[in-house]
Amino acid sequence: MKLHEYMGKDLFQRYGIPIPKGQVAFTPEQAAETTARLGDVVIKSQILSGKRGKAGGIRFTKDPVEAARITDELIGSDLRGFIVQAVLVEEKLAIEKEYYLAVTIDRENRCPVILASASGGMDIEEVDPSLIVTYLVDPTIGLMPFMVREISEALALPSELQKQFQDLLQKLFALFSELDAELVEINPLVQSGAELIAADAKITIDEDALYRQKDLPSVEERSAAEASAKDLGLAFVDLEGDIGVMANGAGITMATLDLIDYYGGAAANFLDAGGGAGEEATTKALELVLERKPNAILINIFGGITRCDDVARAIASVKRKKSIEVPLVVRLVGTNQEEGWDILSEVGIQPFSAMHEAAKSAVELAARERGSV
Amino acid sequence: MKLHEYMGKDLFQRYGIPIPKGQVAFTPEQAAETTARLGDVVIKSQILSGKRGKAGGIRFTKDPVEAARITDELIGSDLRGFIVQAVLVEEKLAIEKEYYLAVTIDRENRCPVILASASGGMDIEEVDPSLIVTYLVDPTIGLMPFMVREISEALALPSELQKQFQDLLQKLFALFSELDAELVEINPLVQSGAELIAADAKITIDEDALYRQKDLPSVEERSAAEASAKDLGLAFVDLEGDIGVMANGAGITMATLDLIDYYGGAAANFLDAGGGAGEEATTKALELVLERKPNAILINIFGGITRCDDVARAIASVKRKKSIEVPLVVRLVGTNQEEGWDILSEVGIQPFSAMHEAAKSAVELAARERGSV
Amino acid sequence: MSIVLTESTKVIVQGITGKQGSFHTEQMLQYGTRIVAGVSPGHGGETISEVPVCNTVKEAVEGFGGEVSVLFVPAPFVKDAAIEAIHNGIKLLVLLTEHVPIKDTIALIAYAKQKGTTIVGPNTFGLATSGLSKIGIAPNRYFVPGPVGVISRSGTLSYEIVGALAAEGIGTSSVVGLGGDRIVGLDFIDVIKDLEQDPSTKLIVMIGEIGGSAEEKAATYIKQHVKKPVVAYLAGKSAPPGKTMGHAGAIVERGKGTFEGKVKALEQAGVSVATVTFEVPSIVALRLQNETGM
Amino acid sequence: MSIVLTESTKVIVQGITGKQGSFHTEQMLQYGTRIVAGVSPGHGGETISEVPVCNTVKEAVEGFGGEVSVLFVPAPFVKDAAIEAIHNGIKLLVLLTEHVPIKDTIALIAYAKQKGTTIVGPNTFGLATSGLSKIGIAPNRYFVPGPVGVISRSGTLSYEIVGALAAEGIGTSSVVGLGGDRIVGLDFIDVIKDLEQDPSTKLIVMIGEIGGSAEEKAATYIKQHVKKPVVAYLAGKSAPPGKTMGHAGAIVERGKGTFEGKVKALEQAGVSVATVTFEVPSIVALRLQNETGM
Repeated sequence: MKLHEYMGKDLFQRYGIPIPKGQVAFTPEQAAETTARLGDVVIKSQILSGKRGKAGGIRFTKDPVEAARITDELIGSDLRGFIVQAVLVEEKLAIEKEYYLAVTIDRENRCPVILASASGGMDIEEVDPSLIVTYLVDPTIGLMPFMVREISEALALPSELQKQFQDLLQKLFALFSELDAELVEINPLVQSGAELIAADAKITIDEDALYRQKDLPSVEERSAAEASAKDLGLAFVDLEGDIGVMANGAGITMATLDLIDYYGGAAANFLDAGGGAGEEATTKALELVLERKPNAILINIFGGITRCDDVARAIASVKRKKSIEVPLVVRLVGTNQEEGWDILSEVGIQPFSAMHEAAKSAVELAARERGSV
Repeated sequence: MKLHEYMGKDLFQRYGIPIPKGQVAFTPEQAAETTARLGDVVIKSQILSGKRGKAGGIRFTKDPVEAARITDELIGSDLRGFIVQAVLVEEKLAIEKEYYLAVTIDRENRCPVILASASGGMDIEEVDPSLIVTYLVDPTIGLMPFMVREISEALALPSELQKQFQDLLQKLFALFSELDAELVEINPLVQSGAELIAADAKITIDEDALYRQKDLPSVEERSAAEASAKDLGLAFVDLEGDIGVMANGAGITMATLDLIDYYGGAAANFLDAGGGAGEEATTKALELVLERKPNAILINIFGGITRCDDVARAIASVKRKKSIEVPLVVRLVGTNQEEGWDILSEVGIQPFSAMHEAAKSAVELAARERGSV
Repeated sequence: MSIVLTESTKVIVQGITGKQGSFHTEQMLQYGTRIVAGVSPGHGGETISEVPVCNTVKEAVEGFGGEVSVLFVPAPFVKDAAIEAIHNGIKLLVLLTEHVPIKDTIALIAYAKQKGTTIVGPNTFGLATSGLSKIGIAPNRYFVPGPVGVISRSGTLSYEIVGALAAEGIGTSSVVGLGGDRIVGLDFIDVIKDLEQDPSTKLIVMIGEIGGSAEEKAATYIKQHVKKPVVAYLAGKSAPPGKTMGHAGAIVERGKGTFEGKVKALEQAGVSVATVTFEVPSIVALRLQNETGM
Repeated sequence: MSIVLTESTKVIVQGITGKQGSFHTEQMLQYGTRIVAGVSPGHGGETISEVPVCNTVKEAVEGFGGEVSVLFVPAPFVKDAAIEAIHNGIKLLVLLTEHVPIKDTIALIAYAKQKGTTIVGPNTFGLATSGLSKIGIAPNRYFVPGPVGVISRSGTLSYEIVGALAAEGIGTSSVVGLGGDRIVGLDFIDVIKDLEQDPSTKLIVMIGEIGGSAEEKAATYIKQHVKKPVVAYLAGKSAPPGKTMGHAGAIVERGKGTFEGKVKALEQAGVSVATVTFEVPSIVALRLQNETGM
């Protein structure tokens, strides 16, 4: 779960990490008030994406009236596909130097990793890797002071900043670890006068740990369909194409999408109904796919724990309840396959055995459907 | 540093470990007040020693007037060599069963160890070792829930108590670990009705970690001499004999005591002046020994980092300032030995080279001194 | 410990009294797996499909000789149960559970490394040595003995491919699910080493997907050390970047773990990469015939 | 790593710029110890007795080849400095500092065990292989080469006994201080194993004291595995129970670690136990002559 910058900065403050003076604003009046208090300010659109500056989402002013006008303009606007709901009004910092500092997870080494660079302020992907200090943290001991000294050394940090940096990184790591974060990023970490200040805050919390992080604010970045799939315990991703997909298992669902792509089609969604989905879950999953109004639907079930008759019953019942007007292609093999095929034939569906044949058929039927609309 | 029972119970409460209702009392009035509130109570003398019951330090009443009388009698009395300063007045518990539970440090395995027994209420040394569950805690992972399950299993704890025990032991271990304890002991841990309650609390904090445990109450169990030695950075222990001892290094000091014992004498104290004591520290150490009014003094210095001339100057200056009336036997070898011997001869002391000869001489001179008094 | 099981491998099931645990215990027993005990705190003394249930892993190991453990335990309790197993000397631990917090996975893998325990998963279907022993939730029917060792990041996709091979008369030696999470205990490379040594395995099939660098690392290793033919299929070619495709680990982040990068690395190592799933059996058959004479 | 040093053992000094660190660096250099670098955060680039100072152990190891480290660091910082050394691959670490919190000692010893680092101390005078290399704060003059290996829980008592041996013309091979704390990295047994193997050592002297069970464990080991003659002296015979005698570890607790128990165990293992210090040289001389012909 990604947090908005202002939420991240609230957490920074809770952990004692220096942040600029400022206040989140949901209305032009609030922005004007904060500007009147702080003078020279920066107004930053709160969206869950970087590169806000280039998209016009970051503005400067010292005039409260102007601040209100800017805020009015930004809130509700669409920035890079996100609707701005709030702005963060902050004092404009005098910047001597910009650093980059992040804690995230290293897949390969299976441990937290600290990334630091004296080339801050730009996307870390654009920084020459040789200018990034990458420091793996042994999870059995956590972040110790000597590690921060090694990082300072590698960064060639000026000695007058080392104590602050030590303190700040220890706190940032504590936040990362205690709040089950996947990523905490400060970019830029600004040297303003003799002080290090977190000018930005990007925090992502491990969704799987949210059950034990009750104190965190909640941010919903999913589409409505993705959210309701999540509530059903299904993995759902909205895509750009027109073939609705449902399969069981993440790998087989991806492979189904790849087959659609291979035959020249495009999937409307990714939907993994799970390895052991019963009749009810399958029904709900199918309804979700239908809501996307696809030109064809491809169901790909390789039954193992999942029983083909359960899936067939779910398809049949949905087909009976709602009139499904688009072509429905089903591939159904595995446990209780014959019973499943019998049930489907009752509602006029002739299943496939081979997934590639089913995918090919779905692509052809969707093309025909598109043509007929 | 040992804590009084009532301090330990305050810490238990802070960690959510159930304790009996009660209140410490420093005056009879306070005890009466608490008794009036609680009814049937136990009044427990607060001293840093076990076996208070057998010494008459634990009393029962339900009458506030009687409680005041008991408290008046206990406070100021001498129990097993300790002067009672306060009593703890607590509700008398209905006891179904008594357990023993402690966390301490296992020297041999270099880790925390949990000791638990279903035979609580008596000194753990008196319990058959086969009835004690000894559980080593891997310091790299700490106490995990499964470990508590293994302990419950080994204890054959009734299943209705397991959840409480799990909770209680996790909290006790957290206290042990976070407060740098060397020992936390609950004896007895009482089953009262369906509840587990810590009926006693014995906590010892690692003295070497007190610098980072500022929130703890302070308890002084040293004699005045031991305390002032500690302030000087010297290790001092009061003993029963009449030969004052000062040496450099714990091992050599112990060996000096053993030699005195070998020759039939008895040391008045243990004083390790440290491996690198200079003139000032040596002077202060010597003054401490003098305050014990011994019948002879034995100084045993094997100079390595300690310089013999520094020690000799300290001895000479003390001898000049205060008239030392008891025999002063000095063994002095090592770095700058000759200069040291010269300085001592100026104040009329003829040092020894061999420590056993010095010890023998000190024992003889003390015996003569005793005879002449 | 090798991931190649034998019929005498002594398995314990943690969480045996739950719905999934009891169902799959029965399935595993039917396959031939030697399950010696189950663990379920508070259920000691019960039996599940005639398997004795213990309160602790300690008892299952000391009393019944458990060497390998499989966990049917909800995500919040996986860390404790896994460390219990490792602490009590289990040498191979299979973590089926999805949605284990990543911090917990990191902690338990670090402890496993200290103690020399092999972790399979989390979020895996388990592993099987065909005809001898199966640990986990894979359907029994497709795992017929044969010359192909399979390593996979996906469950149903493995069944699909193992099933397609079986339909062509090609059986499997050992099949190992690495797990779909971002952090899992095993890399392809760890299992490839075992399969390269395993005399029953003549050819290795890797079923990978986008995200991470396990396939790229495997490619480097294969190029230098592996003599047996390797065939790969990778899922996620058409997945958009930055989106998690079902598996937490199936995500292209910061330009890393792309489909194209993996294909290139594998092909340079002499691995045959199938474009779509249905190509796998024919490629396998061809390379088996050409390179091993089967 | 063996505790037997050679003249080529590359030593680094953590805390080299402090008063104790700089003084003893000079002393060690005079003895012949090969100190390749010092570490003192914020002092990188300086030199102490011509030894280059680094900001981190990493630099001292990577730039100067440090293998062994000795810490002159105040108690609150020992844990960090020690783990820094272990983390950076130091294989033998000497902790001189007294009053290290016991929780810190436990943590650093556990980490050392994980990484295979040998910890000497805390609260030790260090160790020396006579004539070749000395690490720590023992006075240089008494360590003359000879056939006696010495293992001790006490500093000044070691100097006393090593000095008395030297006065009788009996030199030492290696002398190792285990440390006076309740928890230390080495037991007698660990060093006895090394000395039993060490060709320079013909006889072993153990200097123990009350408290703990290191002497009793050593006795069991000696009885079974040690061929070389062993002589022991134990301090604390006259110490009252329950009192800490200077060393945190020198305390008889709950009837354990008594003088009598230790003497009995050692004598049963064939160890000659001297009643008082001055007996040690004559017993050593006798057993050397009788059993090794020296």
